[in-house]
Amino acid sequence: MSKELLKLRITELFPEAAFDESGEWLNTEVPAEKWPALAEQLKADSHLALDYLFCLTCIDWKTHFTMVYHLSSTKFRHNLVFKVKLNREKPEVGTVCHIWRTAEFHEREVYEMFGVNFLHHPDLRLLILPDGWEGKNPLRKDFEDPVNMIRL
Amino acid sequence: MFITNYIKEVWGAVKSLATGMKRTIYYFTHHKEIITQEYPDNRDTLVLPERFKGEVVMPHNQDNEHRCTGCTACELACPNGTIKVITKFDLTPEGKKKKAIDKLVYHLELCTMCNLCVEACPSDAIKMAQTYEHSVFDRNQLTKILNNPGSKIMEGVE
Amino acid sequence: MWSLSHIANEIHRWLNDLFNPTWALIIEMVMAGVAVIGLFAVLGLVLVLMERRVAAWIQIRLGPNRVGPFGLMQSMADTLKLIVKEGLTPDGADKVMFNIAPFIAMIVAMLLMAPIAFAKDFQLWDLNIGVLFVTAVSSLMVVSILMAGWSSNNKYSLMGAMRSGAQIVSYELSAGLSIMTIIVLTGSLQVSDIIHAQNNGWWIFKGHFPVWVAFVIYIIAVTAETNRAPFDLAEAESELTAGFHTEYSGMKFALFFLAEYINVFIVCAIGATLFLGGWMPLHFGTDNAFNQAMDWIPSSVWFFGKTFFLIFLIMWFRWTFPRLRIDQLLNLEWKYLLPISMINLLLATAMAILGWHF
Amino acid sequence: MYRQTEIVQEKSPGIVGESGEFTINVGPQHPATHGVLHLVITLSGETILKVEPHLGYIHRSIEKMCESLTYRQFIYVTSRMDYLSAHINNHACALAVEKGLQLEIPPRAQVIRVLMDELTRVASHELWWGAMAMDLGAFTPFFHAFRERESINDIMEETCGARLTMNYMVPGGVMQDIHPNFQRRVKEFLKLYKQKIHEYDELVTGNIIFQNRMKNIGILSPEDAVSYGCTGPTARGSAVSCDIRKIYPYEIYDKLEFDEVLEEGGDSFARYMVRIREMQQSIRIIEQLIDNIPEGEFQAKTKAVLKLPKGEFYTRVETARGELGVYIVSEGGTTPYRIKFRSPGFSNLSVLDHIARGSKIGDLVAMMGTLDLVIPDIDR
Repeated sequence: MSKELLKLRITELFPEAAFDESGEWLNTEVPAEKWPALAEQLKADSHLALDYLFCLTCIDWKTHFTMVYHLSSTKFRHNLVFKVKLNREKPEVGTVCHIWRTAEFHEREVYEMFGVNFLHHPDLRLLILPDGWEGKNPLRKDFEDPVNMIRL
Repeated sequence: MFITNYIKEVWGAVKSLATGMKRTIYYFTHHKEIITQEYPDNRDTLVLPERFKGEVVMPHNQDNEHRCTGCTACELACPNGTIKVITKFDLTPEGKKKKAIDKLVYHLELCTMCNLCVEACPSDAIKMAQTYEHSVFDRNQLTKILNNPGSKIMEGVE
Repeated sequence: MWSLSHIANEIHRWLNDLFNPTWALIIEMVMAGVAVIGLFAVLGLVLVLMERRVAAWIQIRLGPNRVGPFGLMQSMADTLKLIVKEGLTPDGADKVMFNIAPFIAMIVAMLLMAPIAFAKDFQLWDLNIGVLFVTAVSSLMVVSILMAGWSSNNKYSLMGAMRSGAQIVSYELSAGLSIMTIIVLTGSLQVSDIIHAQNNGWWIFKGHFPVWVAFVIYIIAVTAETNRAPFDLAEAESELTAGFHTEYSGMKFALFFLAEYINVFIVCAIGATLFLGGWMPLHFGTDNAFNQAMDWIPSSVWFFGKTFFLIFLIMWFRWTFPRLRIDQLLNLEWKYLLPISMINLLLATAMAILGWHF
Repeated sequence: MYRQTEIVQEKSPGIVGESGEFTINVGPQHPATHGVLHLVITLSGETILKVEPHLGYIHRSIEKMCESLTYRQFIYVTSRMDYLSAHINNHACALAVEKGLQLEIPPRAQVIRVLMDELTRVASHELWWGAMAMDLGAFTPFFHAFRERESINDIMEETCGARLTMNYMVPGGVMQDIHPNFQRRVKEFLKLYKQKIHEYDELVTGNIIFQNRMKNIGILSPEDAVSYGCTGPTARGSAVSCDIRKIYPYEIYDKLEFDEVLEEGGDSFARYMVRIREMQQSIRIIEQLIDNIPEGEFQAKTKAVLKLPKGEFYTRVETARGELGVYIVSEGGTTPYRIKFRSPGFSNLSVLDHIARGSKIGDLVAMMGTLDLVIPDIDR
């Protein structure tokens, strides 16, 4: 499907979607509270069939966080990017790990690296960082580790 | 038939095991296939390829001259702070001040042999040496000064 | 002719000249004990070196070649290292059992030496139930492994020990049944009788099909019984790190290690005795030139040659095959080896009654 | 500040809990984990009830490090992620930077890159094959695999100057031209490989013990493979077509003749066969290219200081383990604002709990082996 058709389809599912076509793939911005419901539709929709979440990450923009979901369809081979803006003070978004199982690990990684709280996640614990790192989120831009960090 | 299948199964299993054993006995009896290199003994004959990245060195010619202008391109290119260029100002015969290196400090213990400094050098002053036995008992010995004492820049290198 | 039995008889006579018979017997027993311990040490060194060499050559490597000429002193160096190492006992371990277990493994291995005929008329104890004694005592090995596994207070050790228990108990059946084949053909449990019965040809040659099958089953079963790859589930290192001896170190580990090799030697010696005629030279028929030529080779050379051939076979298995899973291991025994060996025993019995063997 | 080892608290002080379940720690130092992977396994007897990975023993926060490195410098770090396919990681990063710069790569550089990628893939699968057999208790194949792998490493050493972490790809092409001996050495390797390939079947693939250990364990359905984000041979063993080289071709892969290897079944043996057959496909690609390296530049002209325009750049390549994604967020400076490496091992590991439940502990090593986990790739 071309970008235009994809756009139309997403607008049908979610009328207030904001698009950004500057990148290689179509970017769609979604409010945080609407995201889990839309995600479910994206996978179930027969025209989109976004069954493969190949990248889930977060970007710290100093003013806010952006969750980035890279989705792909193994049937139609189109790629779509969904972005969810989060409040930096209280980052919270619903989990998608019941839709795409791979999100379970990726969300745990984002949780510890950025401190984003995934609502209804079944097992939101530290995955990579050792115990006692709760609250210190290494990939945030304001994180400073006086011992291990090498500044060039 | 149960019995024929049973016998076939056993026969197939034995055959597959025998194939593997044939292969291993081949290697047991053919010592020419042995690929072990006896490392410390073959040190004299061991030749490393000329591109092998062992450590960064600065070649000097017979007059104790190098090609480094002290431009710090290598220092900037280095991803992990391995190279530190300490510059000084020499007086040229005409009485002008000229930038030159005092010391080119190289931390072998930090180096990842990525070759970026050699690529970045505009005057080919440094290159990768094919040394490989780097272990020492004291970490300080891994901090090296690449330019020889009393060396100066080669004529005509800008 | 110069032989081991000759030396033994000379010593016996000399001791009887010097002391009264009771003292002579006691001294002889002590000497035998010392000889067995010496043999243990030598076998341990030789077998470890042999295993490493076999492994290396199969794996296109050179193997130990630094210590001494051709690396012959390598196992000496290893032993020295193991002796010097600290023998740790874990805090949570059952200390008495933990420390006793390796010695039990050694004692079992020593007991098994008794009925083995190393050369013509050279045997510690030619008891009339020799083969039965071997099968009975070798099953005690599992006790030491279970003790080691339980007392270590380590879950890996315990799992290794439990696996080993299941494995040894089940594989004893088919090992016993394949030994039975030879006993049926010979009609005696005594080791010397079994060897003399092969005076006109080894059982593997004159026993036809049932003995071949029994031989293969015996080799498989004893490989499993001695916990060697591909049946080394008790110490499966990629699953249980080191199985029942995970917590052992230093000399206590070395004793387990040694006991494993001694056990391999013993089961191969029994196998050689039963199927390949023990010290009996290669004979075909009776009283011909070929037999006399073969008799020139000393009987101890025959015995050790056959034993080491079987040991090589077991090492060859180890460095070729992947490991089985625990349920497959038990499947192999109960679904394949046991039925086959039972039918085979029936065949052998029929053959013995009808006199079809040579 | 060094991290302390996590100690898993048991509910009951004894070895076995009240319900007969007990946990064991596999790793961080364990012969089967090939690195510092730590799995907490809940067992009932020999049967696995739950596998819980504890990661991070080799976490270096490469993503954070890259934020302070320039676009030329950050490539070398990625060799340390999946060190077995270091070339392909470097390639992914170089592609991402080139996508941002909109650079045209000379054809010679493209062919060299693909050749190196495929050699790396063969080398990686060789090591996997040896380690896989070793996990299952057969030690000999490990050394036999290393014989072939060494000859690839020698080729790498001659051309790139290093055996494992080459740092050969640079934005715009490759760092140096291929060595004059390169073609001859590769052809020698191909000859050696073809002489020895049948041994793999004799020693391992055809072996009845091996087949029994591998078949019908760790079954992963195609739906689960997609849902868990499995890629590479792990997913292709479940007949999920996911080869990036075929679906979203980069460099010259669209002009090459090779098959995407798919196996039905989804068990460990299918994943094993995918890798074995994939090696042959890589050999096929090398054979097509080795005599057809076009003349020309090996590196495009680039500025000394690279600056990516503001925007987001995502590239996907197929490493030996699956899909590697490099996501660069640029603010227009000389260093990336944020980099995310979507590593294949991370997603492939997450499926372990799902496929391991209910099987024996001996199967766990067989499953971990066929997932082909490289721990630095998971932790990054």
